[in-house]
Amino acid sequence: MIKKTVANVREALEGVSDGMTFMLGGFGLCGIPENAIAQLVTLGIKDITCISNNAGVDDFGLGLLLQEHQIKKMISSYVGENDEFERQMLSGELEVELTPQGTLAEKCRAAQAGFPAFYTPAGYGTEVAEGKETREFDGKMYVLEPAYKADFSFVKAWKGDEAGNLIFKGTARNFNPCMCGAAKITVAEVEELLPAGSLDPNEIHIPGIFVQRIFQGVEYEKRIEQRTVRSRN
Amino acid sequence: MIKKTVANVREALEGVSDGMTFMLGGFGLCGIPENAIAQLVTLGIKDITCISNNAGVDDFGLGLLLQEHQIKKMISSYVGENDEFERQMLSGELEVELTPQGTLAEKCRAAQAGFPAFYTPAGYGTEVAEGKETREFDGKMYVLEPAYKADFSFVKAWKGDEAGNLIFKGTARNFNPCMCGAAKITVAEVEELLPAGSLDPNEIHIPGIFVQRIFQGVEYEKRIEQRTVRSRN
Amino acid sequence: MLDKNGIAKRIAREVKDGYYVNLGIGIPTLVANFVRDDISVEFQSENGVLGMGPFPFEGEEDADVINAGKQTITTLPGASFFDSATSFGMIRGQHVDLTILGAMEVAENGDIANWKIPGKMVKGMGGAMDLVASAENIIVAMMHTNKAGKSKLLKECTLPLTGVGCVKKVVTNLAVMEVTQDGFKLLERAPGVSVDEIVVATEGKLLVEGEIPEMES
Amino acid sequence: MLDKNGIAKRIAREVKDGYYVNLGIGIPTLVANFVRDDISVEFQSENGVLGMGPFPFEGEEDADVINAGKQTITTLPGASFFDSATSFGMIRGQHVDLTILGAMEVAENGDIANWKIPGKMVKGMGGAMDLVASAENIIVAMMHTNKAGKSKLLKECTLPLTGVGCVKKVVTNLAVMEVTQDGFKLLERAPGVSVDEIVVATEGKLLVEGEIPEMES
Repeated sequence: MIKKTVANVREALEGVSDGMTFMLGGFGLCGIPENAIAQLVTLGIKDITCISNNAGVDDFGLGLLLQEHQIKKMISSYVGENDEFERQMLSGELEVELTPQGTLAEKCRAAQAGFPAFYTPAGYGTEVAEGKETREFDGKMYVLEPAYKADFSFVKAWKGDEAGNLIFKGTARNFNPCMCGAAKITVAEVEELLPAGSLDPNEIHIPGIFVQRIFQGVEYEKRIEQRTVRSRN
Repeated sequence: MIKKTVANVREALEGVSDGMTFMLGGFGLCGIPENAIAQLVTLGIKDITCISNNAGVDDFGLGLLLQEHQIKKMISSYVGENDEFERQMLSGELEVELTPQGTLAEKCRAAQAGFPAFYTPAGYGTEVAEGKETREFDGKMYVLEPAYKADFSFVKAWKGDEAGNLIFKGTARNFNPCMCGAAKITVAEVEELLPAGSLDPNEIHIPGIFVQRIFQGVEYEKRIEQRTVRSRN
Repeated sequence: MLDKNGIAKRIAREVKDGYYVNLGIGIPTLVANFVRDDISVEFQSENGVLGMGPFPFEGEEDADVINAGKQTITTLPGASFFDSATSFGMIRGQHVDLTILGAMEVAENGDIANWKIPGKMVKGMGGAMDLVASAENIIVAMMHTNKAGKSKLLKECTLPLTGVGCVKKVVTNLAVMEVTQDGFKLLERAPGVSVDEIVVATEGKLLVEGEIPEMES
Repeated sequence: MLDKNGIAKRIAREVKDGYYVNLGIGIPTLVANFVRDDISVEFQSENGVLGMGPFPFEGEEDADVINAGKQTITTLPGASFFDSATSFGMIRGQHVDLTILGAMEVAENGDIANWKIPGKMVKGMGGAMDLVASAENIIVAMMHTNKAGKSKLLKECTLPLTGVGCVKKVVTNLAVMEVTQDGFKLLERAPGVSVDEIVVATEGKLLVEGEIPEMES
């Protein structure tokens, strides 16, 4: 068994530096790598490019990095819910590349699985396809989209083991599995870190080969963006 | 919940006919859809094209269909271990298309996920790439491979529920998940068919949306091709 | 004239037994409340869940179980969770039978614009471009005219497109229309709405053939 | 001169701490028996398992747990199972550090042929084409000459290729060679084998620079 455990978030993020490109898992605030984001704020590195489906809210998630003006460019499918984001984008401080959500997921998976590019119908005939190669297959039009290239992937899982194997919970899975192994170094933070052999090999969502470093995360807030409930009557 | 259960293998295979293309899961004899294969023999349909990583052995798996001369064409990555196969191939009765194993898996996954084709480095510079489009990305050469088109997928899972959700066991998983939803109709046979709600939504390998029919399989032989053991001393 | 719930209720009648359905944010979300309970339908949310149920009871919210609108949800028996690549595999691979979403504009050829207004803050297309590029059956739920009273059913979209030639049906506060090769074909009038009112409110080509029935309520 | 186990033993020394390794059928499979036990290595089998262990004890064979050679196996703590698309994602995405496989021919430019002999029954390439097209580090384990005594290390392969310019190292019964831009660079002699014997047995360009050490045993 190849051991991937590191002591803490500080060790886990060794090697990050200004100007790098990061992938960050999560959908809204669900399943985001809270510890890694906090550490990026602490380290104060600048000019980051973030590949992340969303951009957090003003005071949480990637919003924390936006507050400190650490992000140079966001690559996302949806960036609402964030006033500071809007201010920086409209003022030209922040570069934004909007990508269809399924294309974003597959550009990560392509990087993970060694595909240089892929054809998707999403965005054909729209400004997303401008300047990109398009092509017809079986009478339908597709856009060629290249795989992402990133320096680090930061993902959050529910359970993990020393070998780097990961299991996600509910819809906190989202982009996290697609980003594992999609960057040069994948850092996984987990709610529960277990000895190798604790997880059923049949139930693992992401094999440890896709993860370089894993650590026990701390103090998860797991904020809810839209608390919707029904009455019990 | 959309119910996918059918009473038995007979109902499950309704609509199969001469000349169709089938995907069949399994690696060697591990994880093959034993019940579906037996029913195809019973039905006696002819001129089948089979997409399957292997071709079974003389007296089991797809070998049973070969014995009855039901297969017109095999699309596989490896077809050893089968004398009747060899005889039919050398005599020209059987058409064989050999495809690299990873390409085979991805051609199924592409069909499942709506990708018309993909670029893979496998087979570049070999006869597998002859007549196919090749292309350079980042200094490396790739071959364009189209998604498969098939009429039925026959897969075998360990546990399944009424909603068509599937969980596979060990290396009997192999090509089975990639073939789900990759044909017009996917038929899953399972060792254990359970009511909806019995499986943890977090542990499902293949969501029921990729499966049209599911049934309780019977009398699994689960033959071992190479029984290798070590002594207990 | 229909209100938002009325539009949702009418669209719910388009949901057939055995359908997997993806509901967009806004009016489409309301559709789930009106689907007949004698048919089997499963709702997919593109953030990675199939078999969504109602909102949780108070105190039972789980931060790890949300829909694409980031709302806390529950799951029903037979549900499953999966990653985003698999989720869009379901959508791109046309395993989802029906997509219902809102729009700012729909053109008579089925083009749709619903993600960007030049000069305003652009929040992004989310999964909309994937959904409209892939779904075989797309129904748009929207008001017939915008706040300025201008038609949202146009000859050509004026806003940046989300997808081309993809919308199959439009249900508005005034009417139900099918998108055909020849333009918007009027199928039903909303209660109390005349054909003339619909004609006036529709900028794109509207085909009115024979008697147009009033929507069943 | 090395026997098959000797070749496997020598190749085992190329396996470094932290490596994920894919072993082909034949001599490569034997490599697992000789890897130092003070380093951490995981074996991947392309049919869908990572963290393979030894064969099971008699009576504990599980038909659902096999390797790519269809042999019954066990798994070690930290193991995982996955589908074939994911498995080749590991391979194509270069997450597997080292691939060891057999060959019929290797050319001085790193081309490899190991799947087809024209006129004979062709069993197929299995996963070999994916492995050689993707792996960053490929070591070939084979006899230096074929049964007819002809060199298997050639200027150009005569058999249909499995992959082009991909082999990094070759370990045979006679020698260890690195594939360089200029040809096969002789690194080590097998015990009791002279440089001349290797030169004679090698048809492709062999670079002999300085003193060639005998392999450590």
